[in-house]
Amino acid sequence: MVAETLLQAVNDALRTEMEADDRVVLIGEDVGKDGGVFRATEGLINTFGPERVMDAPLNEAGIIGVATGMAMYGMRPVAEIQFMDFIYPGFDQIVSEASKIRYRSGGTYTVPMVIRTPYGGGIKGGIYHSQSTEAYFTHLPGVKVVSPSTPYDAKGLLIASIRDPDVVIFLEPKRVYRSFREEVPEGDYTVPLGKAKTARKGKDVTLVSYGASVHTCIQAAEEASREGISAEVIDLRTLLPIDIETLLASVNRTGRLIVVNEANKFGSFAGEISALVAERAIDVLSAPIYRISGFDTPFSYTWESVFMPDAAKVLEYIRKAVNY
Amino acid sequence: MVAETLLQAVNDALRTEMEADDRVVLIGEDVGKDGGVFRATEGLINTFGPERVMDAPLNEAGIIGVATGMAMYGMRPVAEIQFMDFIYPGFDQIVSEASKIRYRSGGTYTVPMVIRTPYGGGIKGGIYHSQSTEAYFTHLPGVKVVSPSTPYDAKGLLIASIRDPDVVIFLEPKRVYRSFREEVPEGDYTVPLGKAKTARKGKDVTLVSYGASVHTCIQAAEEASREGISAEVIDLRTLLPIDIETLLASVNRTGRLIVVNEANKFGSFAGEISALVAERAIDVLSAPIYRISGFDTPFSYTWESVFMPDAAKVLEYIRKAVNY
Amino acid sequence: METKLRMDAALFQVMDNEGNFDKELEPEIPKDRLIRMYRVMQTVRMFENIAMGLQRQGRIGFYIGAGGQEACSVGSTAALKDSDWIFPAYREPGALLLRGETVLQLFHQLFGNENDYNKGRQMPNHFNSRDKNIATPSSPIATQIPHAVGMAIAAKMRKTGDIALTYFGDGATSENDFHSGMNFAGIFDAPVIMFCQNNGYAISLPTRRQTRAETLAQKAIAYGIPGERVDGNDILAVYSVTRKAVERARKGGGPTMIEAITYRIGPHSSSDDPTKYRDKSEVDEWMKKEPIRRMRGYLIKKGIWNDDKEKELLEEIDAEIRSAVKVAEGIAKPPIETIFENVYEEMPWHLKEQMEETVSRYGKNYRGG
Amino acid sequence: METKLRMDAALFQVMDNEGNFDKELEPEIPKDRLIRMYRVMQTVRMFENIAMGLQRQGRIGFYIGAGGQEACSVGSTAALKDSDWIFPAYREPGALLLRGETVLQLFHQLFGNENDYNKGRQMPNHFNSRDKNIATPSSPIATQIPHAVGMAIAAKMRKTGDIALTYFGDGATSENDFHSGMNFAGIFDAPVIMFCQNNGYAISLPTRRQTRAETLAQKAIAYGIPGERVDGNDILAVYSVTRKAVERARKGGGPTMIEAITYRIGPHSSSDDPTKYRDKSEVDEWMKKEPIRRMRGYLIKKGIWNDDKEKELLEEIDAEIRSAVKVAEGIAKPPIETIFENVYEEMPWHLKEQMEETVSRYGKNYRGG
Ligand SMILES: Cc1ncc(C[n+]2csc(CCOP(=O)(O)OP(=O)(O)O)c2C)c(N)n1
Ligand SMILES: Cc1ncc(C[n+]2csc(CCOP(=O)(O)OP(=O)(O)O)c2C)c(N)n1
Ligand SMILES: [Mg+2]
Ligand SMILES: [Mg+2]
Repeated sequence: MVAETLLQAVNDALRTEMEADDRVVLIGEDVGKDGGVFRATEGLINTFGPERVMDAPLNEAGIIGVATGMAMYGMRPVAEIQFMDFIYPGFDQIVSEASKIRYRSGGTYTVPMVIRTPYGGGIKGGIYHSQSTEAYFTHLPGVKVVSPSTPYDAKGLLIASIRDPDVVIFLEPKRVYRSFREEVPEGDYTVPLGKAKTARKGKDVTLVSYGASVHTCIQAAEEASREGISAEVIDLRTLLPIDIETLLASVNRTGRLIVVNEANKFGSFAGEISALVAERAIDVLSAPIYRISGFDTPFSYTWESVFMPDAAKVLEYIRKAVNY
Repeated sequence: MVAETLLQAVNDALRTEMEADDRVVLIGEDVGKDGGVFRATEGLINTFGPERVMDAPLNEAGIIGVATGMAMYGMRPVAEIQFMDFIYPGFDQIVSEASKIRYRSGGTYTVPMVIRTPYGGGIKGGIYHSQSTEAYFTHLPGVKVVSPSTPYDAKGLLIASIRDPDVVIFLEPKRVYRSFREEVPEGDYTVPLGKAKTARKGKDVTLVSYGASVHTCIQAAEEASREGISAEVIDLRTLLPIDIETLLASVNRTGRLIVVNEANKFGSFAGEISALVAERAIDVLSAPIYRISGFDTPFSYTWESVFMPDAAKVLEYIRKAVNY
Repeated sequence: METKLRMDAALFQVMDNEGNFDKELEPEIPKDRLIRMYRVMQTVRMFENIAMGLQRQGRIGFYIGAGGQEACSVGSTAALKDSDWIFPAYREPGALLLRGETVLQLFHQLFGNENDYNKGRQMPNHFNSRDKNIATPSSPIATQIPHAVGMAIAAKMRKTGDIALTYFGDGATSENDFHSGMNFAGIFDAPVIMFCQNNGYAISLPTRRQTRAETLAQKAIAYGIPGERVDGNDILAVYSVTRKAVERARKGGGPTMIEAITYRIGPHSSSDDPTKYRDKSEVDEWMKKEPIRRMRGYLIKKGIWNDDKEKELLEEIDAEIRSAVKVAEGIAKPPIETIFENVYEEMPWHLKEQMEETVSRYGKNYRGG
Repeated sequence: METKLRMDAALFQVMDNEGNFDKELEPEIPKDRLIRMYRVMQTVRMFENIAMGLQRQGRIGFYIGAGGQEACSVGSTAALKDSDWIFPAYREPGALLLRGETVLQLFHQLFGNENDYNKGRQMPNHFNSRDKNIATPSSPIATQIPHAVGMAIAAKMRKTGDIALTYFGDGATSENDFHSGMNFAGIFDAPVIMFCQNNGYAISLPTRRQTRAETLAQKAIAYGIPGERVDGNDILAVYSVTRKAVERARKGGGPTMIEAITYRIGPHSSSDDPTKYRDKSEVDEWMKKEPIRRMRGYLIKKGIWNDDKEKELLEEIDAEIRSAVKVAEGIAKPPIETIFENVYEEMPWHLKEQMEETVSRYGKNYRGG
C-alpha cells in the first residue's frame, strides 16, 4: 500500500496496465515529455517510449478518431482530453463513431477505448476550465461513464475501464486531484464498473452524488448528524450504466432523495436520477426530490465558490427534506 | 390563409422574414439551387440571390461558426444543418461559442442566430438520419430550444426565433414535414417563445410532449377517451426555457404525468420534465411519472416503428397511470 | 532560406477514352485479374441498376450508387493486399466485391435481413465485411478518415506490414475529420492512403464551390505529404498511382493522398434530383469518359476480350444478381431482440428491461408483421 | 494540363537583430506612430512582468504572457484601420493597447472586478473591447477563426470596406476551426487576414511535431489562398506583410494567411514549466532576436530615440501600470446578481429563481467576503 493522491492513482493505474498489456497506448496533448498539464502521465514516456505515449497535435477529433481506429485494430488506447471543456471538437467522433461502431457493424467491430478527462470546478478555471457536462455522455448509448471520487476507486476503476470491451468516458474530478491522499494497493486490482458505493450509511435521507460533490455530501451529512439527522451518501462511481439497485434500496429505506452535482441544473444527469426514482419508487417518497446543482449559467470565474454547491447548501436541503 | 405543410410553413417563414429584414441570411449545405434536401429553402435563392442564400461547403463547424461571426456583426443568420445527426462537427461552435458569447463578453457581444435542423425518425433513415438529441441543447445555458408540431406554429415560432436576440436551436420534426396541411396566415405573425400550448384538454392525466410525438399523444388521448379516460396533451413548443406554469397547472389538475418523446430514454429531456414535477408538485401525484421514449440503443433502421413510441404504447401507460 | 514547394497538378492517365493505352505506363496485371476487375465493375453497375429499380418499387428503402465511379474503388483495391484494411464511404461496393464478398451478402445488407452483417441497423449501402478487412462505414461524412489513420498506426506498431486505405469524396475534404486525419497521418508517418473520389459534386455543390483550391490533391501540401492526381475513370491509372502509394507506405514512407477525378452518372442517391443543379450536356460529356467502356476497350485492344465473352459475362452477372435479390428478399428480418444487442458487449439492466417490455408487447423472436 | 504550385517559404525581413534595416523595404510609418508602437511593445512586456508577479503572490489567479511576441500583434494591428475588426486569442494585449484601450482596463479584466467588460466571468487575459472593435476571445483554441470570417463576409455584404483580422498560434492550425475558417474564407472571398503567431510551441509540443509541413504558411495552398511568411520579431516586416494583405482584402482580393515566426520567451502560462520541454540554449538563442531590442535599435538608428527617452518612457509606463494595479485591485467584484445576467437578453424564470435563492442566501448586491 502507498498513500496516493487521486492524480497519482491515475498515473499508477496507467503504468500498471501499460506494464501488464502492451496493447495499452496513451494519446493526448502534452502527455509525453510534459507529462500532461496536470502531470497525470508524468514519467510514462520515459518507461514506455514515444510510440506508446503519443504526443498528439492540437486536435481532439483526431485524438479520439485515431484512438478509435487503433481500438478497432485491437489496441487498448487511452485518450486524454486536456480539459472536458475541450472535448467538443471531438464530440462527433464519440457520438457518431466510437459509441455506435459495435452496433452498426452488428458486433463485428468493437472499440475498447478509454477517454480520460479532468472535469469540474475548483481551480479558478473560469468558463472554459471548469465545466461538468457528463449529461452529454450519460445520454449516449454505447458508452459507459465513470467518475471516481477517491484515489482507491480512481485506480481500480481506471484499470477496470481499460480492460472493459466498450468505450468508457472516464471523468476525473480535478478539484480532488491533489486534495487528499489515501492508501492504494500496489499493482493490480479493479473496482467493478456499474456498482455504486455507499460512502456513508444513513436512514433519514439519501444523498446521491459522484465525483467531487461526493465530498461535499459527506461533509454535509456529517454536519447534519450533529443535528440528529442521519444522511446516507451514495457515490455512484459509474453513471452509465447506473447502479439502480443501490439507488432504489437506499431511497426505499430513507424515503427522501437529494441529488447533488456541479453541472448546470437544467437537463443535467441529476434529472435522470430523479426521474428514475419518480418512475420506480414514488410511493416511498415523503418529500420532493431535490436537485442541488450548478446554476443554469456558464461557469463563473469570479463566483466559482458560489456556483458549485457547498456543504451549507446541501445541509439546507437536507433540513428541508426532513422537515417537509 | 393558405393550407400549408409544416415544410411549406418553414419556407414561408424564411421568405417572410427575408423580405421584411435584409439582415436575414441563410447558410447551409445545398440550401441554394437545390433548395435544401427537404426543399425547405426552395426558391429562395431565386428571390434573394446567392449572397443571402449561401451554399456552404460540407463543414458544419464552419456553417455555425461563420454564422456566429455574422450575427456578432449584426446580421440575423439562419443556419441549416442538413440532419440533426450531422450537427456534431459543429457542436463546439454551439456549446463553447455561440451560447457563451453574450455571457463571457459581459453582454457586449450578442449572437442573434437561428440553427434550423430536421430531427427525429419516420423516414427510414436508420442510425444517422433519425436521431432526437435535443437533450444536448436543453442542457446548454445561453440557447433557446424550439420545436413546432404544426404548420401554424412552425411559421410563427420560426419568425419569432429569427427575431429573438439569442441563439435559437429550431428543431423541425421531419416526420411531420409533409404529413398534413393546416391553414396558415399569409405574411407576418409570431408564436411567442417560452409558451406551451394545450393541444387537447383533459382532466385525468397529463401527456407532455413536443415535435412529432405530440401527434402520437393526441391519437392516444383520443383512443383513451373512448375508454372514458380524459387525457390532456401539452405541446411544449419551446423546450428551453420551458413553460413551467402550463406544465404545473396541468399536473396539479390531473395528478398524473406521462412524458412522451422519441429520444433515447436515459438522460433525455423527458427526465428533466419529470424532475421538475418531482421537485415542485410531488404531493399532487397519484401515480409514478412515466416516460415513454426511444430505446437506449442507436436508432434502428429495420425496427424504426418499434423504436418510436406509438399511440398503443402511450395508451398502455395512460391506463397504467389511471389505474395505479 | 528560400524553399520552393511544388506539385504536379497534372492528371495521370494510362489510357484514353477508347481504351488506347500507353505501353510505357501500362501496369503489369495478370490477365485473369484484369478480367476479374472488369467483372466487378460490370457487377457494380448492374447491381445499381437493379437496386435502383427495387428502391422505386419500394422493396428497399434507399439506394446510393457508384455508377461512373467504378474504376476508382476497383482499381485502387486491386493495388492492395487482402490483408490491408479498407475504410469505405458508401460508393465502394466494388472494393467488397473485388475482395470476394458476394453479391448476395450485399443484398442482405440492402434488405436489412438477418444475414446482414449489420443486423439491419443501417441504411442501404453501408457495407462492411470484417472477414475481408473492410471497416464499418457510417453516414456522417469523413469520420472514417481518422480511423484509417489509427488503424495504420496500430499496424505499424505491430509491424504487420499492413496498410490502410480510406475512401471519401470531394465534399469530405472540407470536413474537419479530413483535416484531423491528414495531419495525424503526416505526423505519425502512418502507412495510410487517402483516396479521394472527386466526382465533381457534394450533392448539389460543385467542387469549385467546395474550395477555392484549384485541385484537391494540393491539400496534401498543408500536411507535408505527397498528393497525386489521377484520371479516376482510367482503371489502369488508378491502379498504378495507388500501387505507388502502397509501396511508399509499405516501405515506411508514410501517407499519400490521391485525388481521382471522376463523375457520378446518376443522382446523388435515390432521394436526389440532379437536374436541379447540373445540365444534361455535362452528363453527356462525361459519358464519353465512362470507365467501363474504357476498360472494355482496353481489354479488347489487348486481345483478351470480345463480344461473346461480354455477352456471357453480362448474363452471368444478371443471373447472379437476380438470384441474390430473390434469396435476400425472402430472408426474415433480424428478430426484435436484436434491437437491444451489441450496444455493449454485455447488456446492461436498463436495456434488458426495455427488451423484456418490448418482447412482452410483440412476442419473442418477433420479425415484423 | 500541367500546373505548378509554388510558394516562397522564405522569411520576409526588414531589419536585422540589431535594428539595421533595408531602406528599400522600410515601410512608411510616421515617427509618432513608430514611437507609439514602441511604447505599446514596452507596455506589454512590463505589464507581463508585473502581472506574473501578482500571479505568484496570489493576487490574480492566472497569467498567460506575450513576452517575445510583441512585434506580432503590435505590428499587424498597426496596419489596420481602427474600424477593422480584430478576433484575438490570448497573447494580444498589444492589439488592445495600440487601439487605445487603457492599461487600467486590462487590469480590471485580470482582477475580474466590476469594471471588467467581461464582468469577471473569464480567466485573466481574455480581453475584449467592443468599443475598439476587438471581439471576445474564449479559451478553446481556434474557435475565433470562423467568426472572423463571418464578420468579414458580413462587412463585405454591408459594403463598409472593413476587414477582419484574427490571431492564433501554431497549435491552432491543427484545430478543425482553422480548417473551417480557411476554407470558408477562400470560397466566400472574405476580406479577412489569418494571422498565425508561430512561436514554436503549443504548450510543450514543438511545431515540427504539430505538422509534417515544413511551414505553416503552405497550409494556405490547401485553400487556394495566399500564404506569407514573416519574421515575427521584426515589427517593420510584420507591418509591411500585413499591410499588403490588408490592401488585397480591401480591394476585394480576399483572404491572406500570414505565418509570423516568433518565440515565447516565458512559460506557456503561469501554470507551465517550460524547462520540461525546451533547453535554455534555445531561449538564449532567441533572446538575440528579441523584438523590443530590435525595434529600439531601429529607432535609435533612425535618430528618433535615445537613452534619455528610453528611461523616461519606462518610468512612465511603470507608473501607469503600478497605478492601474492599485486602482483595479481596489475595485469590488461585480455583484452576485451578475452570475445570472447576460445568459440571455431577458432572464428566464429558472434563472430568476436561482438568482433569488442565491440572493436570499448571500444578500442583495453581495460582492464576496
Ligand atoms: C457530417 C455530414 N454532413 C452532411 C451530410 C449529408 N450529406 C450526405 S452525402 C453529402 C455529400 C458528400 O459529398 P462528397 O464527399 O463529394 O461525396 P459523394 O457523395 O459525392 O460521393 C452530404 C452533404 C452527411 N452525411 N454528413
Ligand atoms: C480545444 C482546445 N484544446 C486544448 C486546449 C489547451 N491549450 C491551451 S493553449 C494550448 C496550446 C496552444 O498552442 P498555440 O496555438 O501554438 O498557441 P500559443 O499558446 O503557443 O500562443 C493548448 C493545447 C485548449 N485551450 N483548447
Ligand atoms: Mg462528391
Ligand atoms: Mg504556439
